[in-house]
Amino acid sequence: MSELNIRERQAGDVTILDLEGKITIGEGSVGLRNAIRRLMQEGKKKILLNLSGVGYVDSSGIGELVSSYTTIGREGGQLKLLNLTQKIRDLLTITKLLTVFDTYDDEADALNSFN
Amino acid sequence: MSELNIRERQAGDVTILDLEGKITIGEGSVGLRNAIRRLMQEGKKKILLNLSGVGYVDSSGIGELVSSYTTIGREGGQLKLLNLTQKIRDLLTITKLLTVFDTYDDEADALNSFN
Amino acid sequence: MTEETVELKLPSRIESINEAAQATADAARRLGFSEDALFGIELAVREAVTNAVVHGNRSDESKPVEIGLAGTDASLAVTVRDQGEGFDPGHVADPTAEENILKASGRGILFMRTFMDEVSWERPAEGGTLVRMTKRK
Amino acid sequence: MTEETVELKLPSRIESINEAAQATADAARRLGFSEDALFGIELAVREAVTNAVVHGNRSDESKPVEIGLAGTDASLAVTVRDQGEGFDPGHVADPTAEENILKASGRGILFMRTFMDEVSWERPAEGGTLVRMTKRK
Ligand SMILES: Nc1ncnc2c1ncn2[C@@H]1O[C@H](COP(=O)(O)OP(=O)(O)O)[C@@H](O)[C@H]1O
Ligand SMILES: Nc1ncnc2c1ncn2[C@@H]1O[C@H](COP(=O)(O)OP(=O)(O)O)[C@@H](O)[C@H]1O
Repeated sequence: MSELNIRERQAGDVTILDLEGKITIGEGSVGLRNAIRRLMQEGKKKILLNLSGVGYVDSSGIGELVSSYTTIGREGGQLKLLNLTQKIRDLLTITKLLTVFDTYDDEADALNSFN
Repeated sequence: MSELNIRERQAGDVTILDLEGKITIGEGSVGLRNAIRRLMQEGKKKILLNLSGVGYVDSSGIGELVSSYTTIGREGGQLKLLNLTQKIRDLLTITKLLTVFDTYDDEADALNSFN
Repeated sequence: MTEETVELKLPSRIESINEAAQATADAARRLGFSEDALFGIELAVREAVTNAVVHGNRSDESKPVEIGLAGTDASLAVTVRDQGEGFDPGHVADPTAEENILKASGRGILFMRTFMDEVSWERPAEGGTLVRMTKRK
Repeated sequence: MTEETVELKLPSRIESINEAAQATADAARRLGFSEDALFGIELAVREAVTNAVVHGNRSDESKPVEIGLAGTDASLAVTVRDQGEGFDPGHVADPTAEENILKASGRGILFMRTFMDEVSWERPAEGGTLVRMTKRK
């Protein structure tokens, strides 16, 4: 059982990653980084992270979300967040990142927001 | 939530107590003792203890089973045990009590054994 | 190098037995003991703490029971200390003897010895009883 | 009188962070902290142990990280000790400042300060860094 399980779905040109587990230092953060890197290589630049199944995030995990966001932006893509748990929302608020990310509670709304 | 929940059922002249929880020193052991005492007062002397829901027993709990057995026997009644978990069976084996008690894995068999 | 110690200082009352049992189960689980071994370790600690509360400190809540857990990758060592008058473990009745089999008590030490690899009792200079138990993986 | 202490001595590697986090969550739960408080306490310990492993001991597995938990009915006190060269917590960049907001790191101390009631750093005579954190109920 790995710390972070990642399932990939495609909705038009948007790639949805359903994350389940922990985004913490080590396996969890590295798993997310590798997944994003792979999508970049495949030219998939519109990415929606579904965080509903993420029970735990530490500062390394928050850092990984930020890195993903800046990496994708640099390549002309977009990263958005879906279904923040209350805990993740709290951590993004504390770090003043909540307004940096585009966040959604509804998948259809999130998908429509990509251009 | 109490440590030991006891539900009472009647099958002919046999009273079945479905036990759920722990029979350990304090609440659990005392709960069993009180239930048996009450049945004695009501003249219910054929008692089947269903232990399938008992997750934990300590030496006080084993002692309480023995006390129940001897008290009921002294009053001319019978106490039998139904659905021992593996752990309880182990503890009765270690204490050489397994052959003292009449034990059953089938409720109908157990009920038929009362005379 | 992984080492873990847990020390509890609890009042001599029945609830403390559950607290000690929970801390023990948590520690044994973290150390990677099987669920089967866990059951036995927890039971041995329950019995030792029960004896410390009931026989050692005679349920005098002002007297503490001190529990120590020391875990390594290979074993868990448990100590339970009370402030009672002590006893001679060599002269405890055998609960499996014919004449004792229907007694309501006297099976705690049997369980401690059954489920742990080593069990011993000391009478430390400062008084009371100190039980030491070890379970190897 | 209920007192509980847990001490862990763990090698400086990533897996030790999970071990320390689990021991902390177990202890805080036994002490009766709310699930909400538990999340914050566990996070603060994760961050402190991460720093001890990564910045303090620079992932040299031969150097231990020592974690102490001391719980009472009213509070949990945590210490995390490494053998590193130390740092000046007064001169750590503010991760919420405009110029740092998109950095990949630098948020651990912020989380420790947010979720614990008290956080302080010491440079003990014997070397290394000692972090002390307290959470009251
Ligand atoms: N810590 C202790 N202090 C004093 N006496 C003890 C202690 N532990 C055990 N004993 C004595 O040993 C006896 C047997 O203990 P045990 O096998 O646990 O059964 P039980 O506690 O049911 O009597 C007790 O009845 C008591 O007399
Ligand atoms: N135990 C420690 N030993 C040495 N330096 C430390 C220690 N803890 C923190 N630091 C320093 O403080 C900085 C900020 O730490 P922190 O806020 O946890 O973020 P991060 O660990 O992501 O850099 C670290 O980059 C490091 O330079």
